[in-house]
Amino acid sequence: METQVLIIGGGVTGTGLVRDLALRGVDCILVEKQDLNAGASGGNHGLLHSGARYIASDPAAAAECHRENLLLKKLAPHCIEDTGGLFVAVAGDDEAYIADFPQMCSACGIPARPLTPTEAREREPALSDRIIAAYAVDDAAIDPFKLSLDNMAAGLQRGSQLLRFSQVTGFETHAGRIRSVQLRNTLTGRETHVRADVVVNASGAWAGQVAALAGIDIRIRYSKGSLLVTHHRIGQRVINRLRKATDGDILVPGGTVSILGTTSERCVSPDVIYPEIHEVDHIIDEGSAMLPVLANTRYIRAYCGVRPLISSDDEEGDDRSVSRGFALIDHAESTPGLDNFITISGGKLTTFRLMAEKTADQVCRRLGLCQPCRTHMDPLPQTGDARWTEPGLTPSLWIRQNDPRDMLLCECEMVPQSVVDQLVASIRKQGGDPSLNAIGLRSRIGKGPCQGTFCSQRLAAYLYDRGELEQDQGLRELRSFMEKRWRGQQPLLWDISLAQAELLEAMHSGVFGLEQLDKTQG
Amino acid sequence: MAPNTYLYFPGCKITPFLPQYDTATRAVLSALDVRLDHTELNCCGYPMRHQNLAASVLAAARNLAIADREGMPLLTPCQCCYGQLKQAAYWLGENAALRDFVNGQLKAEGLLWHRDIPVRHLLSVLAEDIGLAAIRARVSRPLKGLQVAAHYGCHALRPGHVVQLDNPLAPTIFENLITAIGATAVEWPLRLECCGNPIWEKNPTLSLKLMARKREDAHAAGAQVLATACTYCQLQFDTVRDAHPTETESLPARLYSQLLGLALGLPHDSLGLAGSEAV
Amino acid sequence: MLTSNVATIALGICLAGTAWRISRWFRSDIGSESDGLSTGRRLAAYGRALPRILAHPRFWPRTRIFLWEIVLQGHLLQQNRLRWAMHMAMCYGVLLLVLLHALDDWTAPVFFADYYPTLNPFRWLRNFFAFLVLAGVLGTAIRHRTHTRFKRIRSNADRLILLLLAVIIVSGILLESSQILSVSVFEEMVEDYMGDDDPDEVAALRHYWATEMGAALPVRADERMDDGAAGQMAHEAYCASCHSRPQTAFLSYPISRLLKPVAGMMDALRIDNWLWTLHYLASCLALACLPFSKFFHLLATPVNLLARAAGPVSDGPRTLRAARRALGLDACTHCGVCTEHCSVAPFFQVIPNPSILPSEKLLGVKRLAATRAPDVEMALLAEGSFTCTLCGRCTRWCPSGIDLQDLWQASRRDLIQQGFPPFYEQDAATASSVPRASASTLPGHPPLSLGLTDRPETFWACVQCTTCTSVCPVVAASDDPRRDLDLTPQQIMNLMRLQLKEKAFGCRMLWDCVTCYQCQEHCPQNVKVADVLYELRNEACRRAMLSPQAIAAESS
Amino acid sequence: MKTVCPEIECDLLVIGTGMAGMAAALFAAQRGIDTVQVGMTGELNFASGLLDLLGMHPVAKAQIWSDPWEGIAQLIHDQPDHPYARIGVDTIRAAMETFIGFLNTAALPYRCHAHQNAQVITPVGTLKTTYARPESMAWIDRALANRPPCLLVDFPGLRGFSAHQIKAVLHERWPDLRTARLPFPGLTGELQTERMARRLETPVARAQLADAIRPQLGDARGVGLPAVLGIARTQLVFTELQQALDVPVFEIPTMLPAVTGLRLRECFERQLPQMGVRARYQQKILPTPSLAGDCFILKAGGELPEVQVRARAIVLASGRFFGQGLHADRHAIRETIFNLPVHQPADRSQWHRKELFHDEGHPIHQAGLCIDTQFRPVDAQGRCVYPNLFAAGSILAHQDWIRQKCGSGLAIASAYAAVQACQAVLGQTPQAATA
Repeated sequence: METQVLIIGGGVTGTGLVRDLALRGVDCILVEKQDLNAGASGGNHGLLHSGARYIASDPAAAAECHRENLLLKKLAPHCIEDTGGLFVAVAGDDEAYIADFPQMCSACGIPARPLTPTEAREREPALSDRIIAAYAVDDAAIDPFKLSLDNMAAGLQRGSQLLRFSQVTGFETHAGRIRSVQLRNTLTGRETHVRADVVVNASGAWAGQVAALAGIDIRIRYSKGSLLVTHHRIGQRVINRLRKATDGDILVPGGTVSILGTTSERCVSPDVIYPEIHEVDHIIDEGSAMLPVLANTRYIRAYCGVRPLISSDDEEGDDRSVSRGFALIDHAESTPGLDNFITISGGKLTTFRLMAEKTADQVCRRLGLCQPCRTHMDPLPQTGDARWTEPGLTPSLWIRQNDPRDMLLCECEMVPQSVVDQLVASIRKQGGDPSLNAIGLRSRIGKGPCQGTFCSQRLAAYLYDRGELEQDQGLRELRSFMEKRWRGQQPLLWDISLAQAELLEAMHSGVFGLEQLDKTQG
Repeated sequence: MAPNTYLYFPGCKITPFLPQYDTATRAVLSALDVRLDHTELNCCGYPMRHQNLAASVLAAARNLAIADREGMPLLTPCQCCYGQLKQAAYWLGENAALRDFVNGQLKAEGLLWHRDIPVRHLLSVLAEDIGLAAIRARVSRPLKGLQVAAHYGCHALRPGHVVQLDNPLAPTIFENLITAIGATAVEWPLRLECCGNPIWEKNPTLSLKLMARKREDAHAAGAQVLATACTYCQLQFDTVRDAHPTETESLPARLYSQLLGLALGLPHDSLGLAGSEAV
Repeated sequence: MLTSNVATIALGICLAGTAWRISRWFRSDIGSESDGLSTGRRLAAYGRALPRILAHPRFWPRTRIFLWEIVLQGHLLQQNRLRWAMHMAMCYGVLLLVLLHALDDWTAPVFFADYYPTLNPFRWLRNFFAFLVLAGVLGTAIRHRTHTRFKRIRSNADRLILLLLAVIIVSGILLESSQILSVSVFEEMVEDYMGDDDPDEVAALRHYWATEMGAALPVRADERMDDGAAGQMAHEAYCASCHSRPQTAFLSYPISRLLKPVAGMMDALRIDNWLWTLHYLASCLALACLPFSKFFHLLATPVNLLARAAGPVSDGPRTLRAARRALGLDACTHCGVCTEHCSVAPFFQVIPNPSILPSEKLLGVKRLAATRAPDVEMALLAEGSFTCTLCGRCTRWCPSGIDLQDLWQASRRDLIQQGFPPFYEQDAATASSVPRASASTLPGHPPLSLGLTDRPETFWACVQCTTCTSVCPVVAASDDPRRDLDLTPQQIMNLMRLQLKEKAFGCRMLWDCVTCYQCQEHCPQNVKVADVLYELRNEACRRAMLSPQAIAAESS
Repeated sequence: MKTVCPEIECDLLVIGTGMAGMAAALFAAQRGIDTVQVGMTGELNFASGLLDLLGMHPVAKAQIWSDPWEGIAQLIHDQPDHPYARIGVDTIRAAMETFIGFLNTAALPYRCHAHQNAQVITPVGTLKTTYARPESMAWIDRALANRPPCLLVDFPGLRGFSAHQIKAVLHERWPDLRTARLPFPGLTGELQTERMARRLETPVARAQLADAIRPQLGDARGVGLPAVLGIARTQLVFTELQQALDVPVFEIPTMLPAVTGLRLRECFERQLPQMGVRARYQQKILPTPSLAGDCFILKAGGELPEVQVRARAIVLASGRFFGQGLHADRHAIRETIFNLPVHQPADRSQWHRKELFHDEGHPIHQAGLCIDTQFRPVDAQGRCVYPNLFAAGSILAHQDWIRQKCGSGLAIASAYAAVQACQAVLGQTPQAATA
């Protein structure tokens, strides 16, 4: 295989870059060792920052955020729920910071409108009565899955390619250039090579590992952040704690749920990460100071992502003090120098487009092209591929269509067979296999309160009936799907969720005996 | 000691549409030395529950408050009325805003709702207040060999912890009453299901289907007669009799009051039974 | 003469109006029973039926009972003696006044050879009848203010009628009072009957009338010489055949004593003439109004009571039903007895739609029969109409013997035809063509719901086990629930959980739920499935009575 | 006119209406003990309807036992804390025999081999080891041994049950399977097993089903169907269908909740009250009962107390978290009614493993009530908490019924042992002597 640009990493940056380059007429292949948004792009708040969170730690990034915020609201409105946001301080919070807040905001050009505590509570009745200060800002909720899928779809439409489950296993370098990239299919183990004029390392938290394959040392700090999904939506706006950024201080509504986060914990590897129980407890305790309802609500799921922070020398400080600006490294200047290898890392979901633009500029320089960027002008087209991740959309369409033959496979989120059919077709079109996990990623299946207890087997049986699964392949996928869901459930198992998990185990282990797969029987 | 005077609450439907229930109930209760007192009460509120909870609860509460003023427990032979009166009392107990509103309205008439106003269904009065033993002792013509399918109505049975008639999933009160009059209570799986009457006007097809399921089930279990203790259930079964006259012979529905009256040896006309309707 | 013309016109209006009202019995169609039958055919049917009714063996024995009811108002007597007394007083007061006073020219000679209105016992009787009417009117007015649970429902038409009655009676009494006092009238009479006879005799008579007959004649000192015997003789000679002593007019006479100080002025202005005109015109007005007001019940109610001898309306032949219903509507006196006994009246305390109350609903049905305009009023009538439980109590209590039960059932059919189905069939699809009302949502109302659907905790515990759907008898009885019911109970719960409440409205499961509580009883997680469905129904009903704009405003 | 909560008295109060509670009430009734049973029925809806005795031990090795009694002997040896060790093999055997005997007389026949576990096909196509299974599933064992050509039938609309899936998964073990997807008689669209089962209780639907299957039979020597062959009249539906098709028919369990569990529930709900158990279903025992002399005073009801129960002894079979016998908040696990000491891991981080299907199973399942030899809950020091409070079923500690596949056996046998122990205690008290 050959291409002009090979992009490693299917997160928002990678897919954003695909579209950016595709709009400039550049041919690309995106390789992803798992599936789209498997890393930090899928493990974040889904928050389109107003920038106000970074006014103290990184005023430049804050201003950058605000510009991108306004741009994305204009260009990709279908990915965004423009909720607006609040910053609220609770009695006992740092008074000096509260006092400086408006001034810091205006210094960064970020509008922040003061509200009295009463006004704030009128807008968000769930707020604590211990609120002492509040500001309204331009925060919004953004769907990173839609963003990636739509960016990728735009790229695919212009001839780019996507290789999922393709892990980079090595680079063949020659004369200070990467000649080809070795790939291995993580499902089949098959090896391939791709020749590319320029290689972009957009693998986020894995950027260090990927660069290391080329013999280049990038020091990346892994900062894990965990988040909780509530059973139902709490509040209409993004609610931030008005204090220096720390744990459990943002609640972002998204469709029918809200997401509470986050933590910041140093971890050694981005590969094996779990939301830990102490993190969960910490987030709940902190969050409930702002919104008391968070102490007793039902949580559906926990998840985490790793923030890739290009390391500074200060190894000991809080990872949040590390700049959230991004790092664009052209490895022509690295040792050993590779003049067609570029790494893009750091940054935030909010600034993904800017990161892609700057990277694409650099790529074009390397390719000797001078096509200008278009992503700051052209609206992001909405595609069917991405729509099914939107909470509440499938039930609405299902009810509207009112086709008595179209049965629900997932009752919690009301995902019908027809949606699965469309997803299967779209995954096939992209050259992939429609596994349970792939369908889960692209829809709301398994994301409701039952966390796959019932829908997983309904989906498996349906795929068997469609001829998509053979032999005991479905059982393996069932097991893997359940394990994926379990990751998010495991730290949240108390009260009702624990009862639900008991039912889940009674069925999947007690009756189906899925734990015995691959083990000798009898 | 159980009271032997009750404030009689026949509900709206019995007088115009099922007068035999009224006749038979009065006859058997009188034969069992229970006194019924009468005063004008209003709708139990059940029909309004679909439309407006507050209005339905107010109507129920007014009846309860009148019973309290009269110092007697309410006795109703209708299961929908019973269920509604119990439900209303439950919600009034649960919801202070509703309670304040209702008592505010009742005050104008010098009435007051409170938690401890007793409501009894005919079946409970017979089985518990009068007692199975007492009934057995008074039976002069036991209905020997008659296979009776007890048709529990829904609203008196569920939600169990609200209406508190009997165990909502495994009730026995009706079967006990049937055996007490010498008949045999048949076991039938769908005995606790809905007769279909609540949607009779909205969706007659579905309503009849619901009933047909039940009738088939009772028939398959060997029942010769369905026993009801609810205005609406009996009306539903009578509706089908009117719609499909031939089916009558296979499985008629009779009010328990009528069966009891027969066993007590009361004359047919005092039970609202035509001579041909004897079982 | 102007006055007699007025009377003739009034009588004409009365007769024409009555004919018109009666003709309506054969023109209006309630319950769509007479669909396709012309007025002529209906009249003919009635004509054919009438001999049969009259010849019916049960008619005459029953009619005796009804005569007792009509004449003695036995129905009312059993219910409330005070009301009975008031109604009887008004009813018979008016009737006898009409008979013995207004129509005295025709009626009096039948009974008495030498009738004269100022003779006793007529004088006394007239006062007595007036007293009866006044007492009835006054009592009713007081009762209206104090005695009923539903005071608000009195219509202005009712008040005007009471007022008109009061005006006629009061003007009559005052007229008599002024005539007793009037010097001019005395002078005219003397002129007419004594001519220019002996002035002493006139003086004696004058003296006698001033002292004994209450006239406001100045009595001069010199006349006191007379012992009065001459006056009495003159009186007996000239007056007594026509004039009894006015003291028997126990209402007018005392009033005339009170008015004596201003008698001169009154006489100067000839107030008596004015009062006479007022009295006369008011009476004519009443006569003209008779067929157009509830006075018409004087005719319609007895007819209705007689017609009832044929049994309930629905038992009668189809051709006659509509006419009997229209007759029933006319027979209503708006007395409110039905409302007092209405089983669903308490609902009115929460939903301030007067059409819930039978006495008011009947006005709506009258309107429905007359206009058939699908407007807000009709929407309100429909709401009230479908609230009725058809317990039949109104029919049992109605003093006018109206088969109200039948009217309610018949008018429901009409309402459905007009596009006002019962609440459970009002969904988004039908609602758009139907005007909305907002009676259910007047301010100051208690919370309509327990708020289950809006509280996320309601659905927290759901483990998605589908038990609610599995045990649902409605789902079980359906061959294809999605086709027949749109959504299963579990799916509705999930819509609520997903905060997509809007999507549940209009789904058939909502109204096909039999409320058997199987789902709620069996839910292992204690989700209040049935209560939620109830609440959604409440909400759907509330919305059915809202304008689309109001709904949009709410959901934004 | 204050209404008071009426009081009922009994010798034994069984708390719980799952498998253990039903078994305890059954055994007590059989022994003539005056019994009241309280509980929210529903747990049995979630039972598979298979009576597992012991399938797997040790869990980590996933060792499956073809002779459950051997397995139990090994288990007792390896885990002396396991409730089975307290019960003893003989009692377990007696309990199972009694229980299955009861079901057989109650028109819900179960089949088992004295010394051998059986296998059934699960809805995902795996094989499950169990001890006794409904007669309608008994043929599977023989079929698995002989592998005759068979027809697997499924129905469009019954979600989560695919004959095709079962065939694909079983392909290597049983190659000669064919599938047929047939419309379910009289029903279209989404199907619920309970609804299907009730339909098949009508003769018309049974005949239609047989007529639909017959042309598909071909050389098939057996027909497998999802477990929807009736609820109260399973036996009738099953034998009639078998006669109509003239080949053996077998049921394959469906996803939970399944009618196989519902059959058990309805059977107990029907039979126990007839046997004299005063069943108060859909009520629960409200927390913190009190003691009056030797008796417990407890309140039972929905949200509010409806009745006061005076009980001389109690068998607590209230289940685990799903049954609400145990409750966990973020910090600890607690027993919900008596606040009994619960054996549990030190903190929440040790409740569950990070992998759902971890070899060792999750430690939280080992949490529960520790008991003495008389099946009475004990505190941390091993002292019995109440002399007349016994515990049975999944609430007991030191077991993992899901992984060990011993749920029903544990429930039934511990209920048997607890009732036995309870009878001994009741027998000693003077009331019983005079009664």
